[in-house]
Amino acid sequence: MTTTAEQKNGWEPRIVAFFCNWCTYTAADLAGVSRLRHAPNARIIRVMCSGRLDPQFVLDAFARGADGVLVGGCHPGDCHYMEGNYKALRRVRLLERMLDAMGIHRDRFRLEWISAAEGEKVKTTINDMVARVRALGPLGLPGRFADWDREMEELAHAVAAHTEDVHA
Amino acid sequence: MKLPAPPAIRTAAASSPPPMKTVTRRLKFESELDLSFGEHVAERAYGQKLLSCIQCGTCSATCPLSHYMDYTPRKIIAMTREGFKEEVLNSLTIWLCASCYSCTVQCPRQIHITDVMYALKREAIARRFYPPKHPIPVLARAFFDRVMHDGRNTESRLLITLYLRTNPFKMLKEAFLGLHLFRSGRLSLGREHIKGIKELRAMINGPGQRKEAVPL
Amino acid sequence: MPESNGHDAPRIGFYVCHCGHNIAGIVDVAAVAKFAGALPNVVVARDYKYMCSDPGQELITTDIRELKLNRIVVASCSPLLHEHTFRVATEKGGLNPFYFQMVNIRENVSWVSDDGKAATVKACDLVRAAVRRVAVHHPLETKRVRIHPDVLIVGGGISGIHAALTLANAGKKVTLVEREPTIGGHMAMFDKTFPTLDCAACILTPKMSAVKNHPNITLWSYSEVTEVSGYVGNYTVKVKRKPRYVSEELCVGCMECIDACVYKEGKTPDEFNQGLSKRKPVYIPFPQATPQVVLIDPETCIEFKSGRCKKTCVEKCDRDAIDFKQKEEIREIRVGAIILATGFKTFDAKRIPYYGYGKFPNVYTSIEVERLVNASGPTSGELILRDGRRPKTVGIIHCVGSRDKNTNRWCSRTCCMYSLKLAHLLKEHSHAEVYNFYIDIRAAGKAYEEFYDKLLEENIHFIRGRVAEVTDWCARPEEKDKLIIRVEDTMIGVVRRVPVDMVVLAVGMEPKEDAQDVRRMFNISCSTEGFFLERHPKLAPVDTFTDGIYIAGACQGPKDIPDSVAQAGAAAAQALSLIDAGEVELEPNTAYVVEEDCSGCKSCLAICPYTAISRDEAKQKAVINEALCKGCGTCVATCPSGAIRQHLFEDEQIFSEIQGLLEADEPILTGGQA
Amino acid sequence: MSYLYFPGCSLRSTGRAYEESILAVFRKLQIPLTELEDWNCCGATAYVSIDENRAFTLAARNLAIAERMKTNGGGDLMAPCSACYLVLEKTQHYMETDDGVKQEVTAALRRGGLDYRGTTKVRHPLDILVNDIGLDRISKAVVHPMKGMNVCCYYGCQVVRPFETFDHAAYPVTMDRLVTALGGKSIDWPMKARCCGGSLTGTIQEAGLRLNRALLKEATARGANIILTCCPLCQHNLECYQKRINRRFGESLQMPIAYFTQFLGLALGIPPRELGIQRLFVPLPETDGKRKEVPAHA
Repeated sequence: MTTTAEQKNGWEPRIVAFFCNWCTYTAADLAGVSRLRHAPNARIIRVMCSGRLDPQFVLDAFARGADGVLVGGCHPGDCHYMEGNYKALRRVRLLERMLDAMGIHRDRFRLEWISAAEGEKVKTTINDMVARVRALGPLGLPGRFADWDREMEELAHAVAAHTEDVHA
Repeated sequence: MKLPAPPAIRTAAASSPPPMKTVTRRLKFESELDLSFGEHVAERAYGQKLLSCIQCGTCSATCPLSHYMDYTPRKIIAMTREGFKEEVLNSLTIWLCASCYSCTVQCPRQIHITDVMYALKREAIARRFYPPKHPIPVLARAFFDRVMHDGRNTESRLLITLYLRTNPFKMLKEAFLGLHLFRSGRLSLGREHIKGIKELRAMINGPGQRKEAVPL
Repeated sequence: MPESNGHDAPRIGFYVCHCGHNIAGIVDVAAVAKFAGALPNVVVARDYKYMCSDPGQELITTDIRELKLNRIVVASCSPLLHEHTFRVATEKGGLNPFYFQMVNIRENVSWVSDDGKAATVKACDLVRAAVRRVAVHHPLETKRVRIHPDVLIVGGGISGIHAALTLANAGKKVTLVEREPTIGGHMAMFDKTFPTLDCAACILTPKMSAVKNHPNITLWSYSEVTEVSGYVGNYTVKVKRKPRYVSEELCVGCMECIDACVYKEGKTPDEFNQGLSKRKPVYIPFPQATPQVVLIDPETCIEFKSGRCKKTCVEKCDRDAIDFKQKEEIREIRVGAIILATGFKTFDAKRIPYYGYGKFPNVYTSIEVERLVNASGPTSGELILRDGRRPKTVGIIHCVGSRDKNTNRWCSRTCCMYSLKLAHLLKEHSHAEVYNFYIDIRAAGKAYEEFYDKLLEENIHFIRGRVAEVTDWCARPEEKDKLIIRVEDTMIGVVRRVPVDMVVLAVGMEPKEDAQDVRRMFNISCSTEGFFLERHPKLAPVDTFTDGIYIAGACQGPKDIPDSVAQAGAAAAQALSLIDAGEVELEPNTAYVVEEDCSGCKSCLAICPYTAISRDEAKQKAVINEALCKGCGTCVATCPSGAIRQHLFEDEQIFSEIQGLLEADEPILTGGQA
Repeated sequence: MSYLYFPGCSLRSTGRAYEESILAVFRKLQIPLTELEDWNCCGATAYVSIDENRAFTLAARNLAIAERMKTNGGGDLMAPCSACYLVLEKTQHYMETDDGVKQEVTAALRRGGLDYRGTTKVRHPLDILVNDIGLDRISKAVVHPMKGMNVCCYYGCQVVRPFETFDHAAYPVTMDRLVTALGGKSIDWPMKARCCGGSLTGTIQEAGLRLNRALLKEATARGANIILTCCPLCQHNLECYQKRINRRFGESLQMPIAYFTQFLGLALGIPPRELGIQRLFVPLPETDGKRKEVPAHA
């Protein structure tokens, strides 16, 4: 684990978590009721089923500055809507390849099956994910996008200038 | 000359009529306890679970040696948890533990009792909380020295060191057995040692290692 | 009344709840309110001690009227607890109730954080997300559906029996499905019941026949539920009725066929007597079995094995009740509510080899001993051991498969008391010395402690210590041919070896083997131990997360008879309150198709598990049947052209939430802890 | 299948017969063994009493060397001495489960130029012979069925506890299955894995002697004419202190204590001398059940 400049400045990983209403969100409530303290870095968005997870939600979260995205659903076979979690799994597998291609580390995105009874697993999953993302350092896509935009702009200027040269 | 530490084991049947009782104070003041002791030991024994003991006594009942101990393992856990540091570290119990792990596998709270005993032994050795010439710490120390010297341990040499440091007369008692072992080729006096001893010492004595209270 | 057509500029009212110290003890609620007040569209931001209280709700309704609010956000506990409360308050103020969004800063924030600064930052992020989200909420109508008035009860032990009678007496039609050939469950096997020492059969069998004879109860024994579909108020259930090979209508339970069977003696271990006696292929589990109908076990009946039996049973039956050709039947019923009372199984004592169960014949489980001391049991109540001896000393080992992280970590709650009861009965039957080996005696019920006291006065031995092993290793002549119990007497601090003739293992209670299959079928959850999970451990102990499905008895957790009966009554009352309401409101979170965007690609059709989506061939568009849609949103995420949307979980709303969570200018600064 | 072999200090002195019989048996069954290069003492139980992380480091050096040799074609690491077996396993376990241990030990190993990724598997010869090689292959190779051998198998503690890697913690059966496959009769007894006292015979001897007495008496009472062990310290304790136990407690115990590999070797027809049978103090019973009268040690 290396200490980056951001960490010295008090950077903390930002995790967006999409939890299904019936299992994982309930498990997170259970973690609360059981006072299972864990890293404060995850922000939960409730959806009815992990099957509702549109890959765009994940990409949007990264693009807006999330350092990690966690998806929680019912265990295979336990989906409140019979098989929404399988659909989520299929989508996630594709998404993972896409994230690979984009150079986003596998540790930044994670799908976990957490049943309503597994408050403890909410705690360990979040802690583990935060630790891994912390080790990776900030993703900082918004900043990178800004840099790219600037570079593209400069490049465009340069190209424009160059073209003028050629035609001069 | 008497062997210093371990008292002879008396069975109930062999005991003679008890001598006149003397009055001893059994009252314990909180100020005499070390309330941080339990957590301290739990931490050093990778046994954070130590605190979850329910005093069921399975450890004592399964322990093959508990009936020779001054405090049963269950009591040791209770006393550790409650900070009876002096009594625990002075007890014979921790030295009688033969590391058979029966308690560890049967404990309903999955407390690693054997590791707790090791932690207490370390604590006792580090703080010199044992009778002088007690054979077990001496053996541990002698063992340590041997390994630091050669990388391997030659049993004959280890035993000789042990007896010289504790009770040289006992060596004579054991000599017959030694002779037999020697004759049957089961005791070698030659020293085994490894090639990479320099590297081994570097590993063991490196800067990162915890410094013991007593230099080894 | 303010306009609520959703086109107005949002005027948001924000409220953060202290929840006493629960939230305010960690989260700086004043800071959260101040933060929210500065967010766009927020007109008013307040913090209050208890938002769910009447004055708390009053704040919302008054503000809506006076400040012309059109959106409400409350940051308090989990929406699973109080979303409904605040929607009602929103509606009271004159708004559509779905112009409301809730932020969970108790379960998700204050209760799981110990760093106040980090918790406050987290709460602010969540609040910002909710404020953004509520701005794009739309008004919605709730759907109401009628409730079918019949009830299904699964499991005919004491809980199922009690629930069935309660509902039937209230005039509801009940179908009671029991897997075994008779109802009665575990209680029917018990000899006496603690602490009163009532005979179990004497108090149970009247209730069993009441079930059989009740005009409102349909009893399907030897049957199993195989399929459940539908939703609250409208469940369709398939039940498999296993063949008994004896007509239930014709058989009168005279049992002459049993006497007539070509087998003179029983050869098969008798399930009801825990294998301590043998039964014939044609049998009735016990004399008072309900229904009073015999059954034939095709595994052992000669007619089924070879087809060449003399069929003396058929000859004997003057009602022609025996029917070797009987087939399994599948029945379908419709019900509005379901009560699960599927019970428990006892811990398999072989899992602890230290106690020698299965190795030493004189080691018994407690349930075996119940049969052994029972007058209608295998030895007619005589205490004769497997090896023919009568015990002079008995050791009862408590907590076998309970309070043990190597097996089951929970306390089974009943073993202390039934061990005391068995100690009393064993002493009464045999005048033996009886030892109890316990960790703690838990006698917390009404008149339980008094019972313990009685046992102490009977001079039963109580040794506080968990037994390490039962062996036949004898170290002294007097220990010869005995079972040696090795235990630390922790009160005295000495290890003891207690030689006994009989060992009783007080086995704990476990979830049924197929609890996981059952919960999947009924779409409910299990706790980590595998017992069915209640909706709330304190306030909704018989509800589940699936509306219209209730749980009662030991399927929810270890319970004794009084608690099971109380819970069964509660479950019946819950079912009753659902049914008598006549109809139920459904969450309007269904999916819908925006026709002009639909390309008619049919991707969504296969994805819906409820076949709620079809294709309008004329229009070449997808159509969603709102009545069938349950609102999972999987089709929404699947639709390639974004034509399917979901009420309450619109893409726009979720994107707003993501944006709100992450638009902090500065990275989250916390105390640097994780 | 080939294995790396970690003899440990005992097999080079008191446990010499164990080593001789292991090597002979493995040769006979054509299972290649390679001695771990420049292995060092595992640290045994004594070392942990001084400093746990140093003890783990000591053991981890062997695991690291084994890992290096494994990548070059070596197999699992076989440790016949129960104490070595457990210490190596325990080190492996704590390095897997405790980050603190892992960091300290990894750093220590690096100081000595070693690296350990955690892939070494520690195995006991009993586990290897019965579960890898298999009783089928072994029983086919038997030339002298061990008829008349009434065996109490004694597993001791540390081969099964606390990890129960290949058998139950208190009621193991692996060795009994082997004995049956070799034509001997295995006797079920409650002390299969009850402690022999380990090094207590050398330190708090009275307690050690009593433990061994109980074991020997129970085996005798159950009609055993031999006890088999799979640990050099158990063998030493049970065998060498018999005379002293008899004197101290007025018993007349005379029980041969052999290594299970010696027993296996005899069944496979390996000459007794190659198995170190001559090093035993109490002679083995003949396979027809008779026993030669030879005085035990002093």
